[in-house]
Amino acid sequence: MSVLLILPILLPLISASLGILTRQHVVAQRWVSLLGITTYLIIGFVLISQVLDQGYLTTQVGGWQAPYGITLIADLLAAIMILFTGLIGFSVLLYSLMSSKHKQGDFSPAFHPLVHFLLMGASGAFLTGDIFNLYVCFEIMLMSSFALMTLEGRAEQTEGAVKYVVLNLLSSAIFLAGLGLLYAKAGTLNMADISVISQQAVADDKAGPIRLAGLLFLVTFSVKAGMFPFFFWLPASYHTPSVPVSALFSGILTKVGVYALIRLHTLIMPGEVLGHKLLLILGVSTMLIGVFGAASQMHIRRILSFHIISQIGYIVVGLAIKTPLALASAIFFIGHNIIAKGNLFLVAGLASDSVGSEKLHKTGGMWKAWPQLGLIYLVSAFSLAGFPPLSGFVAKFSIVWATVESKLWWVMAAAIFTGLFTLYSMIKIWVEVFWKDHPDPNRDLTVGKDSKRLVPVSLLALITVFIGLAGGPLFDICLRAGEQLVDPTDYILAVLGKIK
Amino acid sequence: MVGLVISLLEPASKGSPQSLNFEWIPQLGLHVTLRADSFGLFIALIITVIGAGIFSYTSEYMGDDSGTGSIIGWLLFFMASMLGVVLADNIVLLFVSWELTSISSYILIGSNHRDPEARAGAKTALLVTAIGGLSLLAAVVLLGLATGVWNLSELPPMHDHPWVLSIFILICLAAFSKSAQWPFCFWLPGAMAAPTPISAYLHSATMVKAGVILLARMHPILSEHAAWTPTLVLISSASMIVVIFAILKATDLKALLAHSTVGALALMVCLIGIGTSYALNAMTVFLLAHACYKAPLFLVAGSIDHAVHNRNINALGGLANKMPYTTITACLAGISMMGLPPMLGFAAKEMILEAGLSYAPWLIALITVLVTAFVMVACCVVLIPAFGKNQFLAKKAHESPWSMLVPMLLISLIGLFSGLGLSPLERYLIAPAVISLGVKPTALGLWHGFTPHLALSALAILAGWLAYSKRHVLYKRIPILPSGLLIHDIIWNAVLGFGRSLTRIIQNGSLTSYLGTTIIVTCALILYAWVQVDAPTRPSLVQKITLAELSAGLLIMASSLATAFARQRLPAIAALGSMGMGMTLFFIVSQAPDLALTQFLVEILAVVLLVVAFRHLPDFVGEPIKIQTGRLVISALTGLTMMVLTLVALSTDYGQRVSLWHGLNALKQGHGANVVNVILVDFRALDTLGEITVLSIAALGVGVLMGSLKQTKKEAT
Amino acid sequence: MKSSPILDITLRWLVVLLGIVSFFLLLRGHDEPGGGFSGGLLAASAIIIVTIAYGADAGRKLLHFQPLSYIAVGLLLSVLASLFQWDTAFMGSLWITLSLGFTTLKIGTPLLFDLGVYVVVLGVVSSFVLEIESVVKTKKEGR
Amino acid sequence: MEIIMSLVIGVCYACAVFLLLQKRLLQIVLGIALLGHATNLLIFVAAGLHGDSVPIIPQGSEILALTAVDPLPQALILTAIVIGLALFGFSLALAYRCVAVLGHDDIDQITHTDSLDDPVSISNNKDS
Repeated sequence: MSVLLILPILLPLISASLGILTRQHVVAQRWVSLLGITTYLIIGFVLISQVLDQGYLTTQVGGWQAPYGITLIADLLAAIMILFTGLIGFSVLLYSLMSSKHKQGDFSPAFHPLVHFLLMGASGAFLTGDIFNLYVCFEIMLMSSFALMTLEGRAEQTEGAVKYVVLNLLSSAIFLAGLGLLYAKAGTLNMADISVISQQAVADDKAGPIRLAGLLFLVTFSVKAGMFPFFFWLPASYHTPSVPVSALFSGILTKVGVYALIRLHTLIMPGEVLGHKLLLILGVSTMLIGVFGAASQMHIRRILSFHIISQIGYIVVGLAIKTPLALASAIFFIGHNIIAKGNLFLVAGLASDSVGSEKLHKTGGMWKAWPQLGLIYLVSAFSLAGFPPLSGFVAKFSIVWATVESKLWWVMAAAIFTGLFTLYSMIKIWVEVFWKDHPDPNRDLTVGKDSKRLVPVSLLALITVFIGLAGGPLFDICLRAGEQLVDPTDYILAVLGKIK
Repeated sequence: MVGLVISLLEPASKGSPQSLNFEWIPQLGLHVTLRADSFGLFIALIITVIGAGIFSYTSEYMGDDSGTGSIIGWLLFFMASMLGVVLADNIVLLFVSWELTSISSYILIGSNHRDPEARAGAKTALLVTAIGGLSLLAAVVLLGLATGVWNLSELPPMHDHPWVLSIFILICLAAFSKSAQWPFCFWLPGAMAAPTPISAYLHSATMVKAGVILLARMHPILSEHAAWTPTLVLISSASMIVVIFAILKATDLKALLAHSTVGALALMVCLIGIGTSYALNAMTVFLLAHACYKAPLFLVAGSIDHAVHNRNINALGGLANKMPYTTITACLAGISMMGLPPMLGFAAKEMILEAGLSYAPWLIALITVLVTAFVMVACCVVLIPAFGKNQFLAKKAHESPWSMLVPMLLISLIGLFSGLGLSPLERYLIAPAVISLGVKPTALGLWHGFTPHLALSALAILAGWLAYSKRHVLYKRIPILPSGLLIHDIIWNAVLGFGRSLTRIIQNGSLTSYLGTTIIVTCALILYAWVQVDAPTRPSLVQKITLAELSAGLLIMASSLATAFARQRLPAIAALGSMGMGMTLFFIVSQAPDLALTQFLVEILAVVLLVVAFRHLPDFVGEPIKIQTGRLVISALTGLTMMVLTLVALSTDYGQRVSLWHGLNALKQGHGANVVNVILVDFRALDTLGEITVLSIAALGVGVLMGSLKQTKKEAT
Repeated sequence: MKSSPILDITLRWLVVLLGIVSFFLLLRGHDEPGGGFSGGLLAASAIIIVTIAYGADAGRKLLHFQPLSYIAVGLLLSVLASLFQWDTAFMGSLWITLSLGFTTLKIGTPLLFDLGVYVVVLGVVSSFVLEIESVVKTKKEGR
Repeated sequence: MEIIMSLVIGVCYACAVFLLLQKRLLQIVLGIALLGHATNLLIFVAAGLHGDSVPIIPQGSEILALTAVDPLPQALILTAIVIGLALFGFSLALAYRCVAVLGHDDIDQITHTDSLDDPVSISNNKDS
């Protein structure tokens, strides 16, 4: 089984290295990239089927027994994350390969290697069972996202990147400080091992230092996830890179942060080590402030960026409630969000290519010019707003369910309020970009039409519909993942082979 | 479709409704459960029959516009979701269909999307119904979790559950917003920007009735709660009052009809609120009657609009000759609306008056006035365009084609025939439908003898006629009420404005403030937690201090201060370099040769890079320290926090170190004596692989930033 | 910069010396302080010195291949080193002891891995310096 | 020793944060470098300064002496130093790029991407 766990990390690394080697041969590089991502996606499917079969897959890197070496472990959550990462990565690469810009060599030769490095970092973060390795994977991801963000070197990208880089480096430093504290106290880096120790510490009433370390991690992961009050870097930068990069970021980066939060809250610091009230309050404020921000913007990708924040809030609320059902809904939400939000970014890119701007007062007329795109936008947007029968409905519905089950009325009210405003900004984009006439009546909107690029976009839209329609079995998987998370005993057993 | 519905009627009326069931998301109570009970089928029949007429009308009305196909598609989509609303047994499925009607109606209202008014109307309609939809979502979850039952047909009556009031309020919000009741009644006139046949279908015959249907469905479950009757009756009365004023003010044919629709819906809500079996009977009959007269009237308005491109009642007139069949339709439907025999509308009106009479006298007065208003509306629609004095528009007029006329005529004839043939109607449709709502059916009849309510209705008709003839006088006298739309806009704008200012404060563009916030919050969290939890520090720990260690520490401290307060770049870089040397020294004295070596080499490289690059960075003159109080405070706070953390880390640990194992096995299994290196390349080689990956990416990134990895179309100039 | 013969000769020897020492650091790293990273840094400092003395082109010439190629090859080397024990454990190590008569030499996959690290570090650091230096140069010429 | 070192760490962090909050990008880059040093120091000190020999197994011995310094934090810090170098190199390049494209490195003027009311388009300025 070791192969299956290592491949999602190794394969992108190899693709990226080959991509660097072939940087002067555009065609070769593109084939390497496509082949790499396709294989990655296939591995994602195999991985999840195996995990569904066996519950946990583990491998000790180098054959060194846990907790002395580094453990790779895939539970259902990790497998789901890998699969969705593969899906969005595949679509994004397809999108950029099919863009006509690409043919003109407008893309940097570093694009494909960097995307694969990003995938490598993300997969590493999902699969690793070691907290220092998690840090390293974060850095891989961060570094490649830095480079991707500034790929075109435009002024606004540089401005955005400055904020993005500095704030994320600060969070990395906080992470490292937490690691130092944790290792000093617990003497181990293996997350399962830490879980055992911190449970023991809670039982002995000596958990104070671990709580502090946990808080440092909480801050770090909240920065990465884009949570209030640490999200500043996200709206400042996410709309600046090229469209595929934005889509990739929205799909992967913040989700890795959320993933780490889930691990922190369920595994590393289980029980009430971190006050769940704190997380709940942060989640709700994130939700509301994000959606307010989105409602205030008049620029397609800025609106979408703020929505990322607000939806992170939903996920965090699910995590804070921490019943199997709530966790399942959080996981479902992550999956749904990766697909729907990524697709919206891509659609926004196609639309703005045609209308020539992303500022809402300079757009219009797309519904007439390109109805297929409009339909795809509608599917993704209504999915994001949580309308049935699309994926977002299941996600929102289950979150509301979880809040009702735990009798958290104010959270439910906030979730519903957020839903309303999400809808508001989705139809704002719809009205301004698709329905209203283009402010310049002479502009030929069919110029930017590039039917080939509809392929990845429709693929993602179909997935959104599919996730909604096949919600039953998929939610079942998420529920199982949630149950795995609520009780980490089996996870610890799978890593350590025993319970100390 | 119609045939299918009719075929389902038979078993339903015998009390064994057909149902269909398969799982969707069983974990969340969501099964696709359709149950064709008689009430559902009764509405489904209305939906499909009128729908068929509308489809035929629409395809002609829209002409060869390229959008016609997609509009028919959306109409079909809408019809399907509406059928879902009425036939769903599973409450989650009910919600799903409910939301689907919102989406499809949004697109349909906005069909003329190049018109800003249509866009605004569609937006308002969607947002208001979305409030209802979200309330329904909450209500459904509450209902399901409270009872554990997800099927309407199995839900027990609730009156003592603690959640029942919240459920009731949420259901009311949903129903009132969908059915355009006060205070949500403002969206319906705005939605009239839709093409007329769509208005006819959505906003008179079907979608707006969804709220009424929901209330009717909830009647057996919630009506025993004390708030049921007063709430519904009061809200519907408020809606009626608003409607009466609005009708007197309106001049647009469609707006008139829209307002009267709100009134009709208010009547239905009121009847459900009264909740006696007689009232529910009346509601059912009225629902049918309303569908049969309001849809044709809308279509008539559409035909007139189609013919003369004007809908203002003050500009129309004399169309009776040019458009005879349209006039006939208008008369048939108008008579039904006025509640004159022998139309179905008459029977319905009589029943309503009787039901109202049994409840409260003030209510009956209100209803009478409302009926008066209906009469007036009907007169306006029927008489003015047909026989009015303003005839100059009529010259261009032409009769609508048959494909538009036939559906109009047929639907209005249904009103006539069902008025004449009440008993088969009762036997096959009304009675079973009423029974499936859980109440006893009442015998229907056109003629009940000379009763008080007959007198009332005569009075109402007279008053209506009077009001119609004096409408110009009334028009001037009526005060303008604050429009709900205005209030809606004010609230939205206030919330959005709040959001904007909040965003402006939080996302203010200043990196310094972002960093400051992040740091302050982190420190505050840590310090708070430190005070709260039991995190021992061990300040008394003593080890001997060698001079070398001390000087390394002091060097680090001094150079970091020097870096921070250097006012020019060159000293700052030099200070940073000396900081690195201090670190190296510290590592040497602390028995970490590998670290010392690496730190030393890295430091040299860093300084070289800085020196090479700094020629390009503008020099800076640091700001005077005096004005930096805020920054100093934040820095001091951070320093304090990190000191505390270090001291916490130094307190007793949990007595385990995995590195012991590393020390034991480095040589035996790792074949190396330098334990640090063995950890790096063997025990934790994956970290190192990651680390060199980060380095490689950084090289790529620097290449990108420096421009060597950019292939722009033109060579960089 | 004007080249002087003394500088030329000194630098040439320095570069050779740095190369040898860096390789030595790499090899002994497993038992004593050193290793791929410090080795690579030291090797790169040779490139740095040449670059500063004679400009980016000389540095490039000394490297012979482009820095990015070094990086890719180094990464692939490390990956390769980690695949020797593919069937049992990823990154499992494999050691062979060669007897050379006068001494025994331990060769293992971790050493290969460290070599990969060395090559990557060399490539990255040279790339940093070369990139910055060449930009500086074009700027100067542009003025 | 520990107390002195914790003081040193505190001062380092304070200086780093002070630099981060300054106006010039170069100062911020220096702050990042300082932050890295401070964090490495924290890890090292937190893991304990008790140990009186280097973490290298002496010739002839099979195992590391129990009194040796903990090797694992050193390995972690080594990794952190390297990653820090990568980040430092990148931020330096970013600072350079910023000056090249925007013509200044004043943090207070870098507000175009996220201020709400900024209609001034800087997106037309495609490249330097």
